[in-house]
Parts: sequence; structure tokens; C-alpha cells
Amino acid sequence: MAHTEQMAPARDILRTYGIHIVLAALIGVTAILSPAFLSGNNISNMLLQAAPLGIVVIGQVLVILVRGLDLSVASVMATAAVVATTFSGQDSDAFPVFVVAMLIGLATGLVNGLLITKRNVSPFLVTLATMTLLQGMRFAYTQGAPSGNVPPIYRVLGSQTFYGVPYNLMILVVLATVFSVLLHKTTYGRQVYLTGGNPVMARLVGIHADRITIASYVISGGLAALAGLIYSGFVGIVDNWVGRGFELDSIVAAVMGGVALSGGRGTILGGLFGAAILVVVFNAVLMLGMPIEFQIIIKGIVIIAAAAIYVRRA
Amino acid sequence: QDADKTGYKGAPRTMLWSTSLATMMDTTQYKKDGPYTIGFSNASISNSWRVGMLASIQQAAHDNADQIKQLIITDANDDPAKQVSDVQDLISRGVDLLIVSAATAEALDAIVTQAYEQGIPVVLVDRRITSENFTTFITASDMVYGHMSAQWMVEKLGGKGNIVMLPGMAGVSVAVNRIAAAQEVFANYPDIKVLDMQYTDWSPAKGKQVMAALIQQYGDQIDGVWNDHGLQGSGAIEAMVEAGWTDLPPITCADLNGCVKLAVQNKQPAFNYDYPPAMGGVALEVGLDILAGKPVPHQYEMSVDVAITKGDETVSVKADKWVEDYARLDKPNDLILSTGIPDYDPTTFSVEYPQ
Amino acid sequence: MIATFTFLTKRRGGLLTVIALILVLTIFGVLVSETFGTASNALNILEQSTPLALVSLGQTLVIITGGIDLSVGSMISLASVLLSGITNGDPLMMVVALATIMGAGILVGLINAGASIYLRVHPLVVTLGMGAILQGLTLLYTQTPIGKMPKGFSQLAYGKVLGLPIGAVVTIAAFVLTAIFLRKVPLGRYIYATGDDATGAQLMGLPRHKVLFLAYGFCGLMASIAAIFLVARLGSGQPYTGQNFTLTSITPVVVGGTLLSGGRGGVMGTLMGVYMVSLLNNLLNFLSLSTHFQLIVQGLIVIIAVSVYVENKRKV
Amino acid sequence: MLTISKVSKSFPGVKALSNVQLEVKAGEIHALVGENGAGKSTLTRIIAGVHKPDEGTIEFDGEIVHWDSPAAAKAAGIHVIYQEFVLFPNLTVAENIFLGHERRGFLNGIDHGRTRQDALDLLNRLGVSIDPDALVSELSVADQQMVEIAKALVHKVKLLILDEPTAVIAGHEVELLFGRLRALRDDGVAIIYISHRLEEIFDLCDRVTVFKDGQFVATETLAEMTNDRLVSLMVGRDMSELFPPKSSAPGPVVLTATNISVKGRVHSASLELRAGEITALSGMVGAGRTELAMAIFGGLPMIGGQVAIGGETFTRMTPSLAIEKGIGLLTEDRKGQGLAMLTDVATNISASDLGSVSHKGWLNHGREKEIAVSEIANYRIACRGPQGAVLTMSGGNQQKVLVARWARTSKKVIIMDEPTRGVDVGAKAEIYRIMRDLADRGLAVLMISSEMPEVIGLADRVYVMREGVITAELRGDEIAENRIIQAATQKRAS
Ligand SMILES: Nc1ncnc2c1ncn2[C@@H]1O[C@H](COP(=O)(O)OP(=O)(O)OP(=O)(O)O)[C@@H](O)[C@H]1O
Ligand SMILES: Nc1ncnc2c1ncn2[C@@H]1O[C@H](COP(=O)(O)OP(=O)(O)OP(=O)(O)O)[C@@H](O)[C@H]1O
Ligand SMILES: [Mg+2]
Ligand SMILES: [Mg+2]
Repeated sequence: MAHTEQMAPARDILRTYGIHIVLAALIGVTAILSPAFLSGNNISNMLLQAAPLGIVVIGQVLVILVRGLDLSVASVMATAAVVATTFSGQDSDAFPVFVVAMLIGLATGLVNGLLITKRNVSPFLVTLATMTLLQGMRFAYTQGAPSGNVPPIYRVLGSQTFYGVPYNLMILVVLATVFSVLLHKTTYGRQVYLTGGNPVMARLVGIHADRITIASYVISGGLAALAGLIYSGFVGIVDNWVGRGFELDSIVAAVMGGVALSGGRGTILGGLFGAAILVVVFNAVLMLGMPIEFQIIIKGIVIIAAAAIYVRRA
Repeated sequence: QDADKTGYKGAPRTMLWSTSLATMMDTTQYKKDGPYTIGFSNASISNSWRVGMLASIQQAAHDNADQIKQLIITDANDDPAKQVSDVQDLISRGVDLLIVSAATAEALDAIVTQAYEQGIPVVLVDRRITSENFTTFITASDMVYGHMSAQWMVEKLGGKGNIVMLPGMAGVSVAVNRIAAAQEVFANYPDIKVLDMQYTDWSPAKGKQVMAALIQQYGDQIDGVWNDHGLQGSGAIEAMVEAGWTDLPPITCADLNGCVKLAVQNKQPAFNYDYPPAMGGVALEVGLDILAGKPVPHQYEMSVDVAITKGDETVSVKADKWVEDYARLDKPNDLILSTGIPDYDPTTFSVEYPQ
Repeated sequence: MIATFTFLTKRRGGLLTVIALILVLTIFGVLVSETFGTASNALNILEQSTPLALVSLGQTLVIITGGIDLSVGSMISLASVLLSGITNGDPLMMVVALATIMGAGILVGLINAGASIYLRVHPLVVTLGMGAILQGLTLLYTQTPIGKMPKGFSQLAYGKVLGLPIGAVVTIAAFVLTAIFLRKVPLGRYIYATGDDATGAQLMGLPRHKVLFLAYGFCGLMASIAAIFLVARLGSGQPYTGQNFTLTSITPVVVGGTLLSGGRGGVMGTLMGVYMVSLLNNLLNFLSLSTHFQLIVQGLIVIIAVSVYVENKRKV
Repeated sequence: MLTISKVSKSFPGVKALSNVQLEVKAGEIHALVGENGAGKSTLTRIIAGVHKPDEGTIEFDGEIVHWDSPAAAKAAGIHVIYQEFVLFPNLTVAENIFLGHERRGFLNGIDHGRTRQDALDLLNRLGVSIDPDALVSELSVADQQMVEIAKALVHKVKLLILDEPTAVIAGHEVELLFGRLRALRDDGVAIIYISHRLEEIFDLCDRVTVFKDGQFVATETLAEMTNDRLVSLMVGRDMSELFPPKSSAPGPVVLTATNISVKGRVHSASLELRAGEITALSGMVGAGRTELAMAIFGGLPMIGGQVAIGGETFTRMTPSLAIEKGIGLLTEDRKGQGLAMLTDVATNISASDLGSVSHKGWLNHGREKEIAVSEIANYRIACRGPQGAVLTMSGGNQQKVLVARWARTSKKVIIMDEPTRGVDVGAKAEIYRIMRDLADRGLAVLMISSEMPEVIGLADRVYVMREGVITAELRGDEIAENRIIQAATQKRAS
């Protein structure tokens, strides 16, 4: 049969570069309307705020790639943040805090993964339940009012910059690179994509699809915990709602970044661009001094518009 | 001027200044012998203030354990619909006294009215219902906070300057009332300009993010930062400090140790006017008075101390105590002040009371 | 006989599990508290569950089509403020208001469907965005609780017909009618087909778009109707009334055995799911557990409810 | 009835059809043949209104038509049985059959009782016993095909298109199907029949149209047409012998399956596979061959029995273990179990053997690409290259991808369930050759097939299954149609 090499239609270009176009457009428009937007400080502010979300998004992408969804991330974050304040608040305790928080995150991921693969309960419900569960435990533990100080080192990681480059951003970059490499250069990554692409086939070609799926949730839980610790350092004060809204924001970011909810397609980088859009929108509406109601409306529109650019194949 | 201030000890000013006689409620019809079953329908404990309030009720229950058979506490998790159900449940469990801290005034009106008309004495605390169908309402006024804080800021700025307002959440009554009252004051001063008003969800993190952005946008134009609460206040201060600001603009705080503490540490002129969680305990005690048949005021206003940083009193706003003394530098930032419980610490607090 | 049994266990496993759970909870409740078992309490539960039931009913149809509607929460908020805002105590305006919000509900639903069809965006994202937009519009309209309903409107929430709360009667009627529609009307079957295999439905020449518009429109409408009962119970509309419904409306659907992947399930399962959830909340109050533990128990029960019932499919 | 003229259709990077023509009369069964990727299914989809033609006209029932949706074509009286079924797994068999033509009852609501009854009758007329209340997801591919066919018979159509309906069914069913088709023809229905089984074409059809590489080759009446001529028209060259010579000396036993049982489907079946030998597993559809194979491979849990390979015996198998021990299995269900449809050819080929394209867990994309390229050449897979999406490839070419995958992976035993499903004659010959090569390389080949000719032509040894039991083992001259049919249909004489 004759193979005619015709150039890719505009839609393909949009599908590949859509997210960048949207982001550029947002930045451009805001910059014109408010000069302060592109000031060095404001940019480093945005980066500072982008990092925690970005870290969560990495995990969310891994989960969505295996046809899943993780609604428990925000609850994990908050719990980790609470942990951060429950030790002496000195750097001497920075490590114990890290360990405990991580354990909680990984454990939650494990529970999610096991229930989803072994009992095949829908991810939406499982992670919704573990979210509630964690919230309850957190409240029970803090009696509703977390109190105590965050170890200084976390304050540094969460709110300081190194010549304008936030430390938490550096962490994000490292993590993003590591996991991107894992996804695209290793057999593990390949197994993730195959499992998401067709779980039945994956099993029949000898992939331990369940393990791969569980791994995604565990990683997601761990990263959420880490993000929670870092975010707790953003302000010294930790309430019960650190990271509130991140569960949906991280999913939206992933989808805007071209990660298919049907699994098997998408990249971490895409997800991070999605996250960038959310952060920019949040900052832009402030810069433009928009009243709250319009802020929310704009966010809604941007979400749909950005996602609409990834038109699925007919 | 700088003489130590130990706080206000007198009778409630609200009563002293009130131009009308307090309407007292005759409660003889409710008189019955204890021990009583008391139901408390709480809106939620989703923030430290509400936790403090709950604690002070439990403390009071502990102190009056002899008169109480059972104190049933329900929690609506900030969901008005659930709270209506909770109250229904409490009624059907036949409580002798109903204490309600409404999620929203309108939401609870119908059901509380129902309870009241069934002959159950009703004590409202923190938030009231729209109608008058209750025995007594324990409160401290949001309006007062709005007026006082704004008035202080205006005079602190010599009636001239730019202010950013950082309220909590759009559409929530506390925020709505405090904003309204403050704006009323600002409006009287042509040279006072409100640069921007952005909501912060009463989250320290959000408060910091918003303030950071506003700093980028308005820079040094900002002469004062008005908050309707200390939660975002503390975040705002952090943002200013991290922006490298020295001699920070005047700021308003409430309830939260972190806000006043940071203000003191950064030598920032601050006004603090708590909305005392202690009203929870008062509610229970007044409730017991009702069941004892003692007359009680239809509206019971808590008396609140004004705290100001030393040397920052203004013509019309005087301090009952100094912020420097009031802030607990030794305690964590998220401590809630004025629960009325000595050395209150949320994580360790727990008392025995009849459950 | 055997056939019907296997049918029940195999295809209605979710339903059975929930009914069993309801029984267990009830028995447990009666044992621990003397007032729990009372008729008045039972009626409370029926009445309290009305708004959730109605929203979940709409949500069920959407989920069967393989989609999801995360805008119901904000839709309820918007509808509630419009209802009491427009009415503002005037019975005549109330008619206008009712018409408006039902129209709005349907319209929003149609837009949701349209966007996911023509923009080819996953419903989860469309409705999430729509949710934000609606919340914004709500705050644009009012930032405070607004307006009031005419005298006696609260009867809708607290009144009774033939001994049952009005809400409960409406709920049951709505569910039965929908169930009949799904089983007896071809379009009803097409809803399942669409959720099962969207492209297949298209190849078969089934009216896929019609199905989606119907499901989402219906869901929006149900959200508005739920808002009516909420306002009846809360006395006036408020900018955040609906918030919690977005996620809570999904739990009963899935607990009731409807697959989030679409194509399988039914409304009766959802109804049982709703009653289970309400029963649970009510019971937890009687146990006078602190919210903390209430949340924990809720989480656990939900997980148990669904994981007891393992998907019965030919696992190759 | 239907006249296609000058129709062309391109997809990104592929010209699937370039001005082809086709003319079908009412009351004829018109065969459409051609190699994989010739464009048969594409034309089908165009007639059915799924795709719009880039150029050309479709004249149906006397007027030029432009369908804008499948619904329109359906309304005009066209029914298509697609190569990839259109069934709804969570609906019952009966519901699937009458979807779109619901049986109405009280108040014009759906009458489920009647739906069920009519479905039962219909299936009986097709000679299959399938529970109308079963969910389609519970059916075997074979039964799913029969349901698909049943759908075509529920209402009167003017044009019926069947795209490889017999790919997964055999003998008895096929006969009954042909009976029905002839009946329809005699009522003046126009039928387009697409198949790679030429004997069927001659048996059933009146005229034939041949496509090659998306182009029209010829339309002729089958009366004056010979098999060889047809093949050369399709393939464009004269075909040498279809089946390679059989093996003379089978090697040692490499795999022994003893008393394998699969819940409700297979009852203590035993078989042994020898190196260098092609063993066929034959039998009527539904005999449980797939289940037996799956159990040996670990795809389905075996409730009894054991598998012995390489000196070890296993009572529990998993696919990963099986692959590790050198067993490979090419499933019968391409779409559901075989391919990751949205990923590319290279990925699908390497999926079962990531070790070979990686070093210490690090993927070697270059190597993966090389392999893909060579396999594509090897099996003449028509696609846009290693990065081409499998989704858009023709059925037969997708099948070749799977053959390529498992031929590389299997070290000791390769099980092929319907290996030539939907594959054209040319490719078939290749696949037979490959199977023989694999055997000669010392592998044991187990072929499950519903196609009698290939069983007889290729297999050195044949097991026959019936209702989950192995009823006969035939070798040499015993391998004959009547012996197989007998063993497949009658109870074992014991
Ligand atoms: N949606 C599509 N997008 C891109 N290419 C396509 C699409 N559908 C078919 N093709 C290409 O068009 C060509 C013809 O495909 P088609 O399925 O019509 O072949 P066929 O004759 O049915 O083959 P087979 O006998 O294997 O089914 C193939 O090369 C295929 O890759
Ligand atoms: N999960 C199941 N539940 C009920 N019946 C089933 C199930 N799986 C298969 N069947 C029935 O068992 C029979 C065997 O199906 P299957 O295709 O696996 O056998 P087979 O011999 O492999 O046929 P094929 O020729 O397709 O390979 C089919 O007729 C189908 O109706
Ligand atoms: Mg084809
Ligand atoms: Mg088979």
C-alpha cells in the first residue's frame, strides 16, 4: 500500500505544543497588563509556590498512567505537615520527622494500591476513602489543632531561595528528572506504559501489572508526603488543611499536560506544564487585582480550554 | 503611657455602654432538677479557634460535672445540612438543653426554632440564627472588631495612606461582617485608599502567597495591612519580612498567637482584638442557669480585651494590655489565645466530663 | 431460580452488599441506643437523605455513560442562592425562581455534555472547570446568604404525606421512575451501551450524543431539585451550600454497585447506597464519637462496602 | 443496489484506497478479497458512513448518497458485521442482538421476555446454544461472533456486509451461516462477503472483486474463476505451495501437561509437546481449547493437574513464569488480550521480551527500533514504520505483529491460538513457513485452529478436544477431516 508522507495537520501541532502555547499566552497577556508580573521576585515567588504542586503532580501522573487516580494526596500532605510540627521543632528532629512522614505516605499508597489491584475497587473510591481516613486520624491525633514548630531546615527548603532559585524548586527538578528518566529510559517505565495501555495484555506478556500499579500509588503517596513536608516549611504555621485542593489541582494539571485519564499516554513534563499554568493563573489574577469571583471563573475556563487543546484521536 | 497593663477587669462594656436595657429572659418554665442531659451541636472543629471553643465547653462541663448527666457533642464538619440533621438527632434524643454553634445563621433557623417551640431551652454561641427563637445568644461582635481595628489603623496612619485588606473567605459571615464594618470606617477618610482586597481562606500559606504577590504589585505603596484574623495575618507578616522590608506597616491580628508573636519579634505596630473561644464555657454555664430557672440576658456579649503594641495606642483606641505582654513568645505560633483555660495547649488538652 | 440467584450475586453483588450492611448497621444501632430504633429517627434519616439521594440519582446516570459530574456541588450552590434570591419571600416570584433554576440546571448539564462531546475533553475535567465557573457565578450573584422563602416553604422539608416525609416520597418516586426508564425505554438501554463502548455505540448508529445530553441534563436538573429541598431545610440559599455534594454524591453510586468505568449498574443500588451513608452518619452521632473517629469509620465502611464485593469478570 | 466509483481515502501517512470501484447487485453475494491492508475494511467503513471518502461517489438504491454518520447508513438499510466486533460486554446477549430494534410490549416499553425468546429462536436457527441472559463479556470470541451474526438477522436489510465473519468459527456454524446467507440472497438482499478463506468464497459467492494495495484489480464471476487465478490476482504473483513439508523426525518431549482442569471448561486434559513438531489442538468452537492453552501458560488458574517443562513440574503457572521457562502464547483475542492498541509497533513487538532490548534495566531504544524494522520487513507488515500506531493497522497486519512478538520470545514452546486469524493467503503461507522454521529450530509448536485445511496441511500431530476433554490423538495418515470431525463431535468410545 502506498505510503504518502504528508505534513502533520495543525491539530497535531496543537496536540504537541498546545500546553506551551497556552502558558505563553497567559504569561504574555498578564505581563502586558501588569509589568510587575515578570519581575524577578515575582517569578521566584511563583516558582516557590509551584514546587510543592509539581512534586505531587509527578506522583499523580504515574498513577494516571496506570489508569488510576489519587485523591488522597492532599490528605497525605496535610498529615505529613502535621507530623513536621509534632516533634521538638529542632533540626535534630528533621530526620525522624522525614522518616515518619514518608512512612505514612508510602503506607497510604500501599493500601490504595492493594485495594485497587487485589480487590479491584475503583481508584476514585479507594483514594477518596483513604483521604477521609487520614483526615480522621490527623484530627484524632492533633485534636483538630496542630501545634508546634517546623524544624528550621524545612523552613529553609520550603521558603528560602538560593540567589532567587528556591530550594524546593531544585528538589522538584531533581525528582522530575529522575522519574522522567525512569519512565522513558528503563524497563520499569516501559512496564508502566504497557500496564496502562492494556492491563490484560500486560499480564499475558509476563509483566507483574499489579506490582507496577501498586508501585505507582506508593510513589504517589511518598511524593505527596515529601511535598507536605516542604510545604509545611513555606509558612511556619501548619493547620489541618495544608495542601487543600491539591488532589484535584494535580489531576487537572496532569490532564492539561496531555496525560490521558484512560491510561498509558502522557509525560511528567507535560504534567508539570499543567501545574505551571495553574500557578501562573493564581498569581496572574492577583497581579490583575481581580475580585475573587472572577478569579474562580477564569480558573475554570482556563482548565477546560487548556484540556480542550488535547483533542483525542477520532 | 508605658505602665504595665494587666487587662480589663470591669463589667462588660457592651452592657455599660448599651443605650437600651438588656432584655432578660424569664426561664422559670425550664426549671428542673439535675443532673441534665445537654446537647451541643457544633458547626465544626476545622480550625484552632473552634477547637479552643470546644475545649472551653468541655472544661466547663468538667467543672460542673455534678449537675450534668451527659453532654452529647455532635460535629457538622462545616456542613449546614448535616448540622440540621445533627440537631434533629439531638432533639429526638430528648436533651434538656440545646447549645448550638450554627454553621450559618439562616441554615439552622428553622430547626432550632422547632426545638425552641417544643420547649427546649436553646443557647446559641458564636453564631446566632436569623429569628429570635432562642433563649440566649453568647457572642462577641464581629462589627466591633471591624470598627475598632479599622479605626486604629486609620489613626495610626494619621488618616492618610494605602491599605490592603486580607479577609478570610468570600461569603462567610465572619468575614462579611468584619469587612463591612472596616470598610464603613475607611470610607469616612478620603485620604485612606484601599489598594486591593484579596481572600486568603484563613490559611497562613495562602495569606503568605497573596501578600507576596501584592508586595510585588504595590511595593512600598502599602502603608497598612488589615486582616480579619491572625491566621492569614501571620502569613502576611512572613511575606513582608521575606520581601526584605524593615519597619513593617501596622497590621491587625486576632485570636492567633503567631500573628502577635511575629509582630512583636519584628517590631511591627499591631492591633489585636480576640474573639474569645471562652464563650463556649460561658454558654454552658449560662445554660445551667437556665435549667436552674435563673433569668438570663437574651444576648450575652463577652467582654474582650484590646491589645496594642506599646506606644501605638491612638486617640480613640486604647489598649487594655500590651501586645508585648499578651503574645506568648514561648508558645507555638498556632496557639489560640483567650480560651480562658490556663496554659491551654490543644494537643495535650483533655478533661473528664460526663459523656 | 438458580439463574436468578446467580444473576443477583453476579450482577447485583453491590446491591446485596449494601443491603446487608444496612441491616447490620441498623441492628448494631438498635443494640447500642434505645432512641436509634425509634420511628421518628427512621423518618429523620429518610428526610435527611433527600438532597443527597436526588443528586446521586443524576450522578448515577452520568456515571453509567462512563462519565462523571463534578459540577453538581457548585450547581446546587448556584441554584440555592438563585432560588431564595429571586423569590425573596414572594410566592409569585417563587414560581419564576423554580423555573429559572431548573432551566439553569438543565442548561449547565447540556453544556457539560456538549463540551465533552465537541471539545473532546474528559468529563472529569469539563465538569471540574464548570464547577469553578458556577462557584464564581454564585459569588458574583451574592457573597452572603440571600433572600428568604415564603412562609410554609420549609414544609417541603419537614412536612409529611401519608406519614412519610415529602422529600422521601419524592425521592422514591424519582428513583422508581428512573429505574423504569432505564429498563423499559430503549434510550435507557442506550445509556448503558454508550458507557460500555462509546465508539461501538456510534458504529451501531445509536444516538450517543442524545444519550450524553440526556444524562448530563438530567444530572443538572436533579442538582437543582436537590437545591430546592436544601433551601426548604436551610431557609435560604447560601454560596457554599453545595460544596460537599460534589464528592459525596459519587460514593453512594459506587457503593451501590455502579461501575465508574461505565456501562454497568443501576439506580436502586444508588438509593440503597444513599440510605446506607445517611444511616451511618446518623448512627455515628448516636455513638457520640468525635468527628475524628466518625471520619475514620466512614472511610473504613466505604472501603469494606465496596471491597467485599469483587468485580465478577472473566479474569484472563 | 450499490455502486462505488472512483472512491479514494487517505489517512495520515497512508493512502488506504485510491479510486476503487465496486458494484453489487441486489440478490447476489459479492466476495471482496485482497491481502491484508488492501483496503477492504476501509471501504466497508466508508459504505457504513464511518469514514467519509476523500473523493468518489457512492450510489445506493438508485441515488447518490453522502452518509454523515453510521446512523444514516443504517437507516437506509445497510448492516455491517465489523471485523472487530461491536458488542457491549455488560449488556446481555439478548439485549445486544436487539439493540436498536427493541422488542416493544406494554405501553410500548421494552418487552424483555419477548426479547429473550426471540433471541433464543434466532440463536437456535444459527445452531448455537448461547444463554440469552449471559453477559457478552462472559462469552468466548467464537460465541461473540455468532451474536454479531445474529444481530444482522433481526431486521430486514437491503445491503449486508460481513467482514471476515468466519475468522473465529468453524464447520457446523459456518454451514448454518451460509444457509442463512443464501436464504437472504434469495429474498433479494445484496451481500458483501469479505474473507481470506478462498474455499468459502467459491462455495458461497456469485461474483468476486479483488483489491490490492488500496487499488481495484478486477471483478469477475466466480463460475469461470480458478483458485490459483484468484490467488495470483490477490497476491500479484503465483503462489508456491501453501504448506511447507511436514517434519520427519520429531525430537524429545519438551512439555508435558497432565490432567489439566479449568473450572467448568476443561476436564483433566493431558497432552505432550515435542521439539521440532507442530501439534494442532482441534475441535469444535467452544471445546475449551483456549482455556486449556491459557491454563498451560498460566493465563487462567488450573484447578487440577500439572505442567512439566525443563525437568521441573508446576501445579501453579503464571505468564511471567511460563515465559521464563520458554513458553509463549499468541492469544486468539487480538484486541482484548494481544495488543496495546494506542502504542506503536516497536513497543508491541518488544513487550514480551524487554530483556532483549535493555541492559541492566536500561532500555536501548536504538536496538528496539532495529528489531522492529527487521521484523516489519520479515513479516511484510504494512504500517507507518516502528513508530506507527497499531490501532490504525489492518487486522491481518496487527496479527503479524503478534506473531513477530511471540516468535522472538518463545524459547522452548510456542502456543498459537488461531494464528492465521484474519490473515491473507500470502501472509498465511509466510506464517506457516515461520511456524515450521520455529519447529525446525527445535521449538515445540502448539497450534489451536478452527480451520480444517491448516490443521491437516500443517500439523504433524493433532489432539482433538470436545467439551473440555481430549477425545483423540491423531498422527500421520490418521490426520484426516472425517477422523477429526468424528472425534470432535462424538463421545469418546470407552
Ligand atoms: N483509521 C485509520 N488511520 C490510519 N490508517 C488506517 C486507518 N484505518 C485503516 N488504515 C490503513 O489503511 C489500510 C487498509 O486497512 P484495511 O483495514 O482496510 O485493510 P483490510 O483490507 O481490511 O486488511 P485485513 O484483511 O487485514 O483486514 C491499512 O494500511 C491500514 O493501516
Ligand atoms: N466465562 C465463561 N462463562 C460461561 N461460558 C463461557 C465462558 N468462557 C467461555 N464460555 C463458553 O465456553 C465455550 C468455549 O469458548 P472458547 O472459545 O474458550 O473455547 P475454544 O475451544 O477456545 O473455542 P475457540 O475456537 O474460540 O478457541 C464457548 O462456547 C463459550 O460459550
Ligand atoms: Mg479488514
Ligand atoms: Mg478460543
